[in-house]
Amino acid sequence: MEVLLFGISKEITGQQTLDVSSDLKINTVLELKKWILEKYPEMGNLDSFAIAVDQEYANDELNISDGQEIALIPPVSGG
Amino acid sequence: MEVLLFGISKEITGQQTLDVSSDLKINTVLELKKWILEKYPEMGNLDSFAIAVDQEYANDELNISDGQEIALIPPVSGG
Amino acid sequence: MKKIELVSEIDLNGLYSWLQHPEAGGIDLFIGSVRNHAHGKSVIKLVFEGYEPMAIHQMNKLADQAIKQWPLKRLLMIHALGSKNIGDPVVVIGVATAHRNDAFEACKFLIDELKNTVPIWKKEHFTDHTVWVNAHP
Amino acid sequence: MKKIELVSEIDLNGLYSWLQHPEAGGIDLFIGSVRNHAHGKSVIKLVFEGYEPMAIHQMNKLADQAIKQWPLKRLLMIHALGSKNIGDPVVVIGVATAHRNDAFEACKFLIDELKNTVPIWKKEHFTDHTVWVNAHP
Repeated sequence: MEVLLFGISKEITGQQTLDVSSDLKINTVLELKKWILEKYPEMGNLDSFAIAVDQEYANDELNISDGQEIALIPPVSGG
Repeated sequence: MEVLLFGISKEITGQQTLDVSSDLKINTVLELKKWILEKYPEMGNLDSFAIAVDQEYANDELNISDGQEIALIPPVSGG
Repeated sequence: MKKIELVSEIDLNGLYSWLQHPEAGGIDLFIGSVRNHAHGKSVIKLVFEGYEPMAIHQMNKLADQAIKQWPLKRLLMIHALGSKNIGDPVVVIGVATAHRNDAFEACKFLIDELKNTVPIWKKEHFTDHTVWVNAHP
Repeated sequence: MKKIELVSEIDLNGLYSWLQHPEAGGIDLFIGSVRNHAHGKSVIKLVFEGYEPMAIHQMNKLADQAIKQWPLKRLLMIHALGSKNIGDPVVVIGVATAHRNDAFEACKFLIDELKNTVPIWKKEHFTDHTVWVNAHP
């Protein structure tokens, strides 16, 4: 599973996208968020962050799988 | 005393300005309004009208005299 | 800084540049224009008449009130007079502020008050008759 | 009719013509631009990054919500991406309606919601450091 990164999350991770190995058995948005926070504790300093699945903001309970477009959304600041 | 006219009041009176003879002894805004309504009863069909004295909306009690710029203000509809 | 004008033609180009201010992050611009109908009938054109010096004086008073009430960096009020066709801009209110809520509030205040108090009159021309707007109950 | 765009440069000319509609008497245009300071410090420039397809999708959803809520004749939302200097327009929201209160309300709704939900990020460049806005409490 690949997670798209934007803004500050690219700087924190030092990457353009996150590769999430299928060995990790991450099946929900909440599990993905927890894994991200474990791997990159600095993400915990953000005001908040969301996960988007197929370009919609996703609830923690949502199941996720390989074929979906998954993105990490730091606090937005457009406008 | 001369009263400036605008919009519909020019059509009702058939004039560009009203001449108010000093013989009429009109000393207040209220007296002027009453005289206008007597002379041009059709003005009474307007929603309302105001008198401006020196480019400010005037209260009925205000004294008026010859040297002032006096105007009859039908309901405004700019914008 | 304020700009208060009565003009025969409103030129929208250049208004943004005039409203720009390095400390202003939000500009709200309200543009009123001629609609093609009123009271269900087809409008052909509008003609605006103003008591010009009093209109300018009253617009300045409104501008000063707004400047007291909100921290405005720029304020413009421009009204057209004369004959206007469908779609023509008739009035423009523009304000520039540091924060956008102030811009919306000030802009709404200025157009609402202009419509209530500034001595300008609009005559609607329909195919077969004309009407001075607001004159009758 | 709606126009939703992400662009590298916002061109304000022509927006009024696009927003014009014979039944619309009121147009409200909100323009957000780069201020020269933030948190008391001097901003040199801003850089905007977007998750473009999701940003367009979310802007369309907001536009559709606004179209349901208010009788809008025209709606535009344009956001700039990339590097922007002081005074440059960054976002434009425009709506045309028959009655002006709808225009103000819809415009305010759209810019407020855009700032809350559309995935675009702003990096402020100061003389000696840069900051991703909103990222930290």
